[in-house]
Amino acid sequence: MTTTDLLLLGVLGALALTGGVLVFTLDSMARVTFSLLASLACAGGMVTVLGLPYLGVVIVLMMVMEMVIMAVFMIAYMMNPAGLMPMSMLHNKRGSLVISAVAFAALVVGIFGVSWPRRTGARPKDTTFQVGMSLMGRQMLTMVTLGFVLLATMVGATVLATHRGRYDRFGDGLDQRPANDPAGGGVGR
Amino acid sequence: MTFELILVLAAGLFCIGLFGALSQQSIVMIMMGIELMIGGIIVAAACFWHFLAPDAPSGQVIVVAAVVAMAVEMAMGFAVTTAIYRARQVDMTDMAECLKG
Amino acid sequence: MTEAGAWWTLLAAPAMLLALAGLAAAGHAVLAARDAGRPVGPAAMVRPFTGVPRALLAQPRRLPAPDVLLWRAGVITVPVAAVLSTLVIPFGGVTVADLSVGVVWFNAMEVLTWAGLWLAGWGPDAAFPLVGGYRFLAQGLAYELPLMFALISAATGAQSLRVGDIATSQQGLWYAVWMPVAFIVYLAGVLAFSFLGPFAYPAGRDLAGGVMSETSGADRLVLRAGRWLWLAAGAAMAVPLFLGGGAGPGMPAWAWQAVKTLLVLAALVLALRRLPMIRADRYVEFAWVVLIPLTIVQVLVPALVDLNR
Amino acid sequence: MDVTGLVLRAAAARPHVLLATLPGGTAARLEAERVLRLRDWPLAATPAQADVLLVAGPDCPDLRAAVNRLWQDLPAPRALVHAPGAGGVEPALETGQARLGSRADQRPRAEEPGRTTRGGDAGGPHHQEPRGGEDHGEGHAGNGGSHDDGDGDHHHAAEARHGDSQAGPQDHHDGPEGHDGGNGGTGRGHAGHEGHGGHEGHGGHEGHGGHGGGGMEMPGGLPMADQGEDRDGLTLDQLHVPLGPLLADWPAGLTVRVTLQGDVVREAEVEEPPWSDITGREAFWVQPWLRAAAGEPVGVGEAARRRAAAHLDSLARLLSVAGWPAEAIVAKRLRDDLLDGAPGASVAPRLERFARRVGRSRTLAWMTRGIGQVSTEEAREAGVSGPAARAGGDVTDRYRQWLADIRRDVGRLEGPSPLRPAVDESPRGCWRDDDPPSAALIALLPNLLTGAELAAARLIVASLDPDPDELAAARGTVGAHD
Repeated sequence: MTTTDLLLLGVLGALALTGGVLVFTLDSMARVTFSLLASLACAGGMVTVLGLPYLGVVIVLMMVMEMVIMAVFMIAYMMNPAGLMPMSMLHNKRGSLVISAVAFAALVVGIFGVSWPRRTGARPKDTTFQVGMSLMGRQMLTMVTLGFVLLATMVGATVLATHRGRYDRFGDGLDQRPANDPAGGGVGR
Repeated sequence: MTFELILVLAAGLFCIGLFGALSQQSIVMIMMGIELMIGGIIVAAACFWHFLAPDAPSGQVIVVAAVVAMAVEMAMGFAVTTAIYRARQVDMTDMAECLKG
Repeated sequence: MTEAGAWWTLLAAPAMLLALAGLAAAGHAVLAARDAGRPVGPAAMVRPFTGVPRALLAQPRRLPAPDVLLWRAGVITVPVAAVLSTLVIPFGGVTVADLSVGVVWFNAMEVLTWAGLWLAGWGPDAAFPLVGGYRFLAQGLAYELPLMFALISAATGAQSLRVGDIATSQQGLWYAVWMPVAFIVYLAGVLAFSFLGPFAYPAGRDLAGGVMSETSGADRLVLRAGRWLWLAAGAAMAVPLFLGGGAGPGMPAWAWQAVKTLLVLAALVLALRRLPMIRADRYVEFAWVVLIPLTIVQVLVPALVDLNR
Repeated sequence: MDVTGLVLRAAAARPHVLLATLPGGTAARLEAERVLRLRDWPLAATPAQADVLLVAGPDCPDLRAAVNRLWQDLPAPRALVHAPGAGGVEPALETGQARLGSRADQRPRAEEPGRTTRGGDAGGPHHQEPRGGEDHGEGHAGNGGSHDDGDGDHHHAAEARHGDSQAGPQDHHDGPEGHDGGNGGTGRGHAGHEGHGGHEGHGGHEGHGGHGGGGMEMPGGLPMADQGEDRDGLTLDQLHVPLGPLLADWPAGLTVRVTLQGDVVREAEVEEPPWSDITGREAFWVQPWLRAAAGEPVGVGEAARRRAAAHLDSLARLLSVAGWPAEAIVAKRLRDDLLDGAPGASVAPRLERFARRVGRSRTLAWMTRGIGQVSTEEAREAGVSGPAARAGGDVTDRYRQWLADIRRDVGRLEGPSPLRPAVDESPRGCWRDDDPPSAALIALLPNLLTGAELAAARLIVASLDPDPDELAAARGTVGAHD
């Protein structure tokens, strides 16, 4: 690791932690969402610096899309999303604080207590190639599982979130054309 | 030393997320906490890969799996929130305690 | 082969991008002058740039309860992301940062405009900009996936995510020729992420300017510059991805690349005047039902070619 | 010669103009659009984008407050000018540009109270326009420093970011205390520019269903937005937004109060035309019919010319709203040429090209398909008689009908026979003094707009394009006859 890398890791790490803390201290939901975005984007940056450019950049890409969509839902479902009226949304603050502090302490003790093994092997020239070959080779089962999980999520989430089924759209006999929609789509109707 | 420090940082992210997930009332805020926890896991996995076993691709596969977990958690979380909200105008866990609807 | 550029390329790349964006804006102004029945000439080209001193002078907009921090952040994100996206584009064999994942980098920077425009719409705390910001998200959901598949087609054809490799792998036959769907979808994506012309939905006139409606002065200048910078960046990226980079007979690589970039840019400027605004409520369905399957099939083509090589 | 002065003049080389058309100001608006097009001064859509506010049309006391609000929202350097009629447009624009460029020595200093008023906003001696000048100061008496304005004046605290999934209501309340803030300055703190549509929410906010705390102190002393049932069952917040009366690409003087949930119109209500005083308002587009009805001899050719120009004006507005500025400017140019008296033969080829491009555009048809359905029978029942009734269908059918009508009319520009106002259709339908065609079009709006998305709602209004001037003209003639 070069000095630049170390410096980058330090800065990104500090920013990630700051962003994380801000998520639960700010009032405005938009700011909350975007501090979470900043935090996770910094995590993606750290992954890049650690030698995984593909995964790092993909994390940044995905987090931006995800957080922007998240902002939409945040603002739709939260009361007072602009944070113009400060209010506490916590319950059992002390308990949570104790639990997470204990967890942190335990993790730190573990980190410094364990005698970690020495580094084995050398870094491959192209880490993107490494992950690709492994996902399409020895880890194929992982990839297939992830694929099915994603498919199930798509179907499940859509079913949960829609409140109009085909009987609402096409009538009881499914023969009503054009479909009874509040607004037309771009294809067909 | 860098290795341990990065792990501490990852633990920090994880525990901030844990605090949020435990203490927040709103479902969406809880999801934010979980996202942060997964973010910590990602950093830790990348760190392990880099410092312990760069020749083994499993470290990277963990990162991929964590990223997928994030996406799934988001999608399902919002779908469930939308469904609950539509049914009962509730977006807080305390009010959704009774899931009998 | 491409090589990483010296430190000065870090300054040259934004300057070139700015020049390209300026040319596009000037060309657009000339076409507008022709349509409006004004004399077409050098004066018409320079007219849009009189907005620069005007913008620097104007007072910033004051609104009752804006979120200035997020507003500014959003406005600045758009042009900055456009400039950052060009870092991976090789020009005459030199790249500012020759990333091994250049295509993904470009895509990630382009997605940053989602955040930027949404914030620019949220910040002023007024109805029309906010609707504009949300409109860009709807538009993003429509154009992004086809665009990603278009980028993946080129990367699959070259078996590399490095932009330089993609350019050099097209010897003899441009990807635009045998991946026409990907090329067209990519160009539509360029118009969409620069929210110009048919994809000006977030900044539509029916919203009195949408995300731009409450910005004034320097903020407005930056946001408008961001649009044209993105158009220029998209045109510049199209050349290594689909048009063989700097390859060509007779002229040095940089000259060919400049010529091709200008041609793509001219085509984009012409196209953005020829179409009315496409609303996302119609386009989303079209993109998901027609474009995504088409682009997936398009990705299959280079994949099969690779397997048989 | 200071640098600031130079920069000021450079900046004033191509001012952006916000055109506020008052009722009866159609002629002035057309002239202004023509001049701006030829000078390449862009037409701004909101005050934030503008340098010059050009008020076109005879002074209208009922809209003074709205104009004033626009003016307050213009960022400095700025100028306000008034052109009561078509003749006043050029000089007014000249004055505006001169004022912008010469602001160097007028830059207000807080310690020079006299100057402050002049350089700033309020109506001092600075505004020489005949009638519109004095009222600009009203409502913000405490104007201290003009340009370093009111950071401390955020009374309005648009609370309701509280939102919904599409267009979180941003209620810029004109709170009761909103206008007496100590040094409101240019009044940027004064929120809603109601006149410009879309920014001010008000009404029905007490109560805020279920969210927040009833007794809690609200930001800026404002209650939260109401919620209500909506299309998607998500109980989104409601935002009350007035569209008009001075919105860009909108019938001048028409105000539609819409209740938005997301960007879906839940309810639409057309406000009674606000103006009480109708003297001096001319209904530009139906002038030939009015004159013929009054007994003057008017040729069919002149009426056809006016009708074609009116349709081109409506088309330009529709294309602008539909986001096709390149063709909108072509339509405006054709319109101006027709009104200039260009012979049909010189206009026809360009018109053909334009009609082909727009009429056959699949994209435009795709975007406007199925929006604002009004069948011929429904339209006739509602009393609509013009192209909107003959088209009988959605927005696509209506603009194609306009195109067909324009092509027919351009062939008849030289018709010598006298105009029979009862038989020959005026631009928006058969002219009747007691029931002008625009009244029926306006009456159609609430039903059509309900359930439409904001973009579709704008398209619907633009595709019917009622002309509020006709209402005033009808009232004027009816009054004269009684």
